[in-house]
Amino acid sequence: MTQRPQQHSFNPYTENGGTILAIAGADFSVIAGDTRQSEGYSIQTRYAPKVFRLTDKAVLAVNGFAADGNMFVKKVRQRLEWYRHAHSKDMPIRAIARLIQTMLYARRFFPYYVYNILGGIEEDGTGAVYSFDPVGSYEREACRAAGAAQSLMQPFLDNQIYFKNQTPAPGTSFPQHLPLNTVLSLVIDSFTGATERHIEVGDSLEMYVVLARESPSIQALQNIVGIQERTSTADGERIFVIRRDLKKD
Amino acid sequence: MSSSSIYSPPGFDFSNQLRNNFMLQKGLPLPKATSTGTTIVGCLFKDGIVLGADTRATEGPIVADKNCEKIHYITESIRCCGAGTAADTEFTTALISSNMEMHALQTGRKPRVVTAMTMLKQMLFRYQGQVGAALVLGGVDATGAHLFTIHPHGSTDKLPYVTMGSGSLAAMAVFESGWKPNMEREDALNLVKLAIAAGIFNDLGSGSNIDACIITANNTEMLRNVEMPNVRVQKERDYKFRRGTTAWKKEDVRKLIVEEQTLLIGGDEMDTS
Amino acid sequence: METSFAITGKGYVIVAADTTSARSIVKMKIDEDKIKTLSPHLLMAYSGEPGDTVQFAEYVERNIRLYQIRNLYPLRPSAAASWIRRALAESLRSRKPYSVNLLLGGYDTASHDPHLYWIDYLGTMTEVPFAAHGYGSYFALSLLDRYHNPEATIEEGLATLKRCIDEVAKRLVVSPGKYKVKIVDQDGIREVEL
Amino acid sequence: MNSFANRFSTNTTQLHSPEEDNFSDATWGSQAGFGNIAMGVPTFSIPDVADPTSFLQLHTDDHADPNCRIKIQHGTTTLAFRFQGGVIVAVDSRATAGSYVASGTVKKVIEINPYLLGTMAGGAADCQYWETYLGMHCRLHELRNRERISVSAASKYLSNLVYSYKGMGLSMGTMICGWDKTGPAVFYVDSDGTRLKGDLFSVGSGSTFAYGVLDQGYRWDLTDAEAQELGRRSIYAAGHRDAFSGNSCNLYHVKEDGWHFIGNYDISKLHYDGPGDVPGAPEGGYGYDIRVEGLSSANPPEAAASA
Amino acid sequence: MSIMEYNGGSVVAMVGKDCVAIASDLRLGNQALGISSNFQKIFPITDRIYLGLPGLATDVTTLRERFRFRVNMYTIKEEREIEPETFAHLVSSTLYEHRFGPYFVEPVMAGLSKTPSGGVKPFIAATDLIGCLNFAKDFVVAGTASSKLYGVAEGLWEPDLEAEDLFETISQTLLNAVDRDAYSGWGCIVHVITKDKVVTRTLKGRMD
Amino acid sequence: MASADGGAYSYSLTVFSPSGKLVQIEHALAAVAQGTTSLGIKASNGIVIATEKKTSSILIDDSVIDKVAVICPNIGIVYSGMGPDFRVLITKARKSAQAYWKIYGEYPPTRVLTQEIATVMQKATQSGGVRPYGVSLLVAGWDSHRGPTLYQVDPSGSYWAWKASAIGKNMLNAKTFLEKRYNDDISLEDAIHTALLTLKEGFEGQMTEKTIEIGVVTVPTEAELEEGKIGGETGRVRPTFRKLSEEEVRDYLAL
Repeated sequence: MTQRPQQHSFNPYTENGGTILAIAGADFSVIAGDTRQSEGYSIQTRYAPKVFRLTDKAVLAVNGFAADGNMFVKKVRQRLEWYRHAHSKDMPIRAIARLIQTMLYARRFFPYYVYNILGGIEEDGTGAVYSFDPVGSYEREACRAAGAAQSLMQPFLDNQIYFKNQTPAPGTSFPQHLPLNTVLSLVIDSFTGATERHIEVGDSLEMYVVLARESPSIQALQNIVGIQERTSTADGERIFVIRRDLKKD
Repeated sequence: MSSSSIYSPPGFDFSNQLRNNFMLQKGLPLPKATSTGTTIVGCLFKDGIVLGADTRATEGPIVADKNCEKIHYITESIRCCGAGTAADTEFTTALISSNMEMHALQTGRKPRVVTAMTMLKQMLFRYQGQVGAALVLGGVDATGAHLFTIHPHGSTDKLPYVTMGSGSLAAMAVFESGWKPNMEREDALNLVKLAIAAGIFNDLGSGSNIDACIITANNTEMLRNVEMPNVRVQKERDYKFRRGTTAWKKEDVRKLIVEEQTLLIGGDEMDTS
Repeated sequence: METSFAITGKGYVIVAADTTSARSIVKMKIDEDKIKTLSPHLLMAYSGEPGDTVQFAEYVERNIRLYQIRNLYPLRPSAAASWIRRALAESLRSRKPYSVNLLLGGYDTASHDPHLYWIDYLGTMTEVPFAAHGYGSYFALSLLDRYHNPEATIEEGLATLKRCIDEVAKRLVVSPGKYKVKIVDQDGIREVEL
Repeated sequence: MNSFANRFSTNTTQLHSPEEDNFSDATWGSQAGFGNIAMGVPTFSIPDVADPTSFLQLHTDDHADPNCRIKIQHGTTTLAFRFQGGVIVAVDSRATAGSYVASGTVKKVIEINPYLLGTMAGGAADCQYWETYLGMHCRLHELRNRERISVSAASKYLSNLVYSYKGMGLSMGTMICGWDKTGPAVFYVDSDGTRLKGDLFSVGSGSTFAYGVLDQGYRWDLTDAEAQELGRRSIYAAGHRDAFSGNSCNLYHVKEDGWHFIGNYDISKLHYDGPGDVPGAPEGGYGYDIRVEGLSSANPPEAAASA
Repeated sequence: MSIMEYNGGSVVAMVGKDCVAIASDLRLGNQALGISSNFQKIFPITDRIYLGLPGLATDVTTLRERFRFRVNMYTIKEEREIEPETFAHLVSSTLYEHRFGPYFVEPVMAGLSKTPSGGVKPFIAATDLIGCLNFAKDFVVAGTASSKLYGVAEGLWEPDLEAEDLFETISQTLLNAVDRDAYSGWGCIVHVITKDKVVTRTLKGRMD
Repeated sequence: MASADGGAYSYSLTVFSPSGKLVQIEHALAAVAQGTTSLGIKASNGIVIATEKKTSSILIDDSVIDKVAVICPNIGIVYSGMGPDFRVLITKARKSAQAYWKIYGEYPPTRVLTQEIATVMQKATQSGGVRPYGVSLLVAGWDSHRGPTLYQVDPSGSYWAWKASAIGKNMLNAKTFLEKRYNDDISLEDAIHTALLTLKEGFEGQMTEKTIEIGVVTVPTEAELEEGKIGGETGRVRPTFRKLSEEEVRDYLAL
């Protein structure tokens, strides 16, 4: 120990801004993130994806320290690859969530400075969102924002997704799940709103949509311009990417 | 009682400082004021000066004001762009503007840019950088067009083209490549717009719109929001709530008298003088 | 660990404060009265920095008295509370601020209702139905949320106070031994034994 | 490969990353997917600095420095008590990071197995991870010994585990609750290594508020309904007064046949309307202002009052 | 733990069609401990101006008294009601006077000003703790929940809302924002100021 | 304090004479009455203040003498009496106006500024070791509250609002003249002419643009008010008071 050179103010962490968001629907889930990567007042790049396709039914969004995030996604993908080789199937999302917990917790004393949100489709065909803290505590939710503008977006989503603090018109009730087109609109409005008020959010928006097998929600995606499909296998869950511009100031 | 005026004596009131130090000792750190990350610029051209500024004011990473005004009025033909602690730039320029107006009234002449510059630097130097104002001062007077930068500690520069604030490097890059002596008015304005745009798009502390101000010997043109490159797109959804959405417990209505009818008895108008 | 409580009830305020004077790890005194009578219908329990407390309490006491002598009538509780708060807030801007927490209980003989003000060393003031200062507040406030009754009789009020004192005795690491309890109502101020 | 790299690295010691070193075998074999849990006591990678603990503190402890980047969620009220009818476990569901309420739906009761519950206070990940890990070992215990592990043994196991990391920055304050041969049992275990057997505990930032209500209403011979009501009422009290507790109350009852989930109650609903139609609950809301609505401390003289 | 979070509290003000609204929570805390659920942070200055003062509670009370004094002096001396714009400057200069020992409040103002043609014009403004004015055309926020309020308001606010719609929008904005803020909440109060009346409503907000 | 012996009340400012007068103030008024005539007329859409600029010698460069002073963009003052006293008061008034601006972001209403000046003048009637100001002032201004208003302030510190008034030499004659000429719907243009005519009564010598000073308050139109400030929110208001240039005065005299 004493032989070791002294290291002063060793700081392997930085904050790269940006925000991620995931919303689960009845049979779909939407995982979105902006693509700005910044440090301090400077933009490092206007296109650094924060949302990554893991399998046909799981998408991982990472936010925080970009280098840690990229490394972490790489490692998760590696583990999923091994799993696929061992079991000739994709790991279910519930299992991926636990895997991510153990991987994060393995670095309890030297944490990955990343906030993860995992979105996708459960084995029972429902949409799922799992959110993680940097050392691996996790929770399944219907809607979660993380990153620089989480405190701007989350209360808005509480209001619009969970209908918090709203009383329904007499004799009616609020829907349990929102349709896909509504969710997509809310995601876009959340990000344009956050872009207005948070300096680290902007440039462009990348939304991944994961649809359950034969989901009727596909209707909502029909007329979206510039939508790309990222599905790798036939007749399973399907993944699409939608991109939108955000303000660049 | 004997004071003729309710205004307090001029200058700062330090009475809270003791208390705040006491609270600091109790382990409560002091909060930060709004600051303007800011890109502000100015350049000379053939007939005068063009000043430019972005319009974003930030509080940490949050945009506090999307369309604030950073080109401050000093006199009719002198204006001053401010970066740094927003309140300091606001009040410093207002103070100097007020002094300049007094000065102009007392001397009966149009005030000079150097006068404003000297007042500003003396004030900032007196406060040893505690008043966090970084300024670009420009104007035209009897001796011609002048452009200064004034740093928070009171040092000044006189240059043909200047930039300040967190976006100053981005803006300076534009000036360094594009500025030429004796430019035409339009070219100068465009260059300033480009410089501010460079700050807006490349510096996170700067954003929103472009303000510019063209000062020539006999005219000053304040171009508020001369470019608005960052208008928010139409929202996807309508967020109007059904009336009755919010549950409330108690209501209290205070009626204000809106129109008072005065009936005039016996005659024409009431004598109000 | 200084602790003080106050609760309002039907036409009265009960104010209780512990009676220990501590210095370092030593109890210097165990029967100190930390509740000042400011006027015939006004009580003030004080705690905080030793020295400051008594100095400030006496300063307040004398001034409230002076007001009464000058004007031939006492300050009403809300006016007294405002004055005391301001005295604290202004002292905070002086070179040596008073570091005193107060509970001010009074009975307004004009409107016939009891008033209780919670005031801290910064000059924060709010009117509340029950209040506590010190670590005891962390145990007592939830308890009072549960058991306090604004229309309780004095006996019921004292029983609720007893609950608070017992709870603090049970849970607080260094809990005060004895309390002084005073009541203000339309008949004035009196001390009671618990 | 690593050793090759190490020959050329100047001052870094070998990183013990379980993911890299130990998985090559595990992931290919039948243990695939279980991660480091299957490897016995897990290993952790440690930053290569002189003092890893202070390093961790520097970057994660949000009390010392509000600007530190990695915010570990804090704030909680949890309680558990033993009574004649078993064990009541009640928790709130709020997680805060600084002043931000990061989540209002946290499950702070960890269902270790059908007979054991653990509560969560302190670092969420620490509790989740180690109590899950504890669950594995309880199952192993059952397989080895053909009988359920006692609450005492389970809590001791957990205590020993976290004690071995003492001083490294783990943060955990948990109550292990269950029913074993000895009847209902509650153990308090924390990351300092404290382990206490007792009848009644409350842990977290709002625990004092919970105690205030709990102590006053607690008796050994409470009925099931009364006990559940007491648990609910105490969590409400803490949720109301403590800024870092709230959102909802999760209530569990451990009986001889294992634990039962009684319900999830919104704290705000408890305040205004009460828990609704459940045994033992009073009419109306728990909230002070709801309870005393219309009552007044004013005491006008008889004549004035009647006038 | 910033000093602004010591007592907690938040205020938001919004512009509607010929009306303005200002709303605050009602919590007074002592750090995490809630002390009072009826601590007013919004004060009427004139019939048509309301001032919200989130921040350190002692300064809230002190400044409230100070502004009341200054506005009363103004009213007496000038024999007229102070206009919102003028009041905003009074607030700003009062705070800047204490530039090097500030009061820890971030005032938010809402009011209706008279136009030269005799109509009313909505006016809102906010300042930071040393008095830098922010005249917004849509909404202003301050307090411990400010970042949350910015987010929700940016999503929910729309131009030209009628008084009743503005009430819903500002209420929903505030309620959802303070629910995500540990130091704000414990009930909310909303004032909607229109030409002929001020409607004040206490909301049924979360109490945790 | 100065000892007040016998009938020497007039030497001590702060002592009343047995008849209840402060004789120094009467003397000050006498000083005012010796000053050149100044007058002000409030018209339906503005105010004019005017004065005679008399120089004792043709050798004096009269271009640097200002008898009509701008206090702030909405208020101007003219005086009769002692020039140096006026100069001091103007400086104080300007400082007061700027202090007001720094607090409220707008210039003081005419009445408030008048009060400030009047307070300064009153103080000089009650303090030891000073003498009263030897001037009467006509303060003309516009503000959003009271519109155009014209005030007169006397050495005693008392002030009144006028529709039209005159001070200085010939003030009685001038006032009588104004009373005859004044009506409530007089326009600013007419008021300026009336002002010139009034001055002409008893004017010694030639009335030229060099010997007359005029200041006018113009009431802004609604559209101008809506337009607000010059140079955005932080800028200054459009002036409503201005002094007429020599050319303008010449044009008026020519008519």
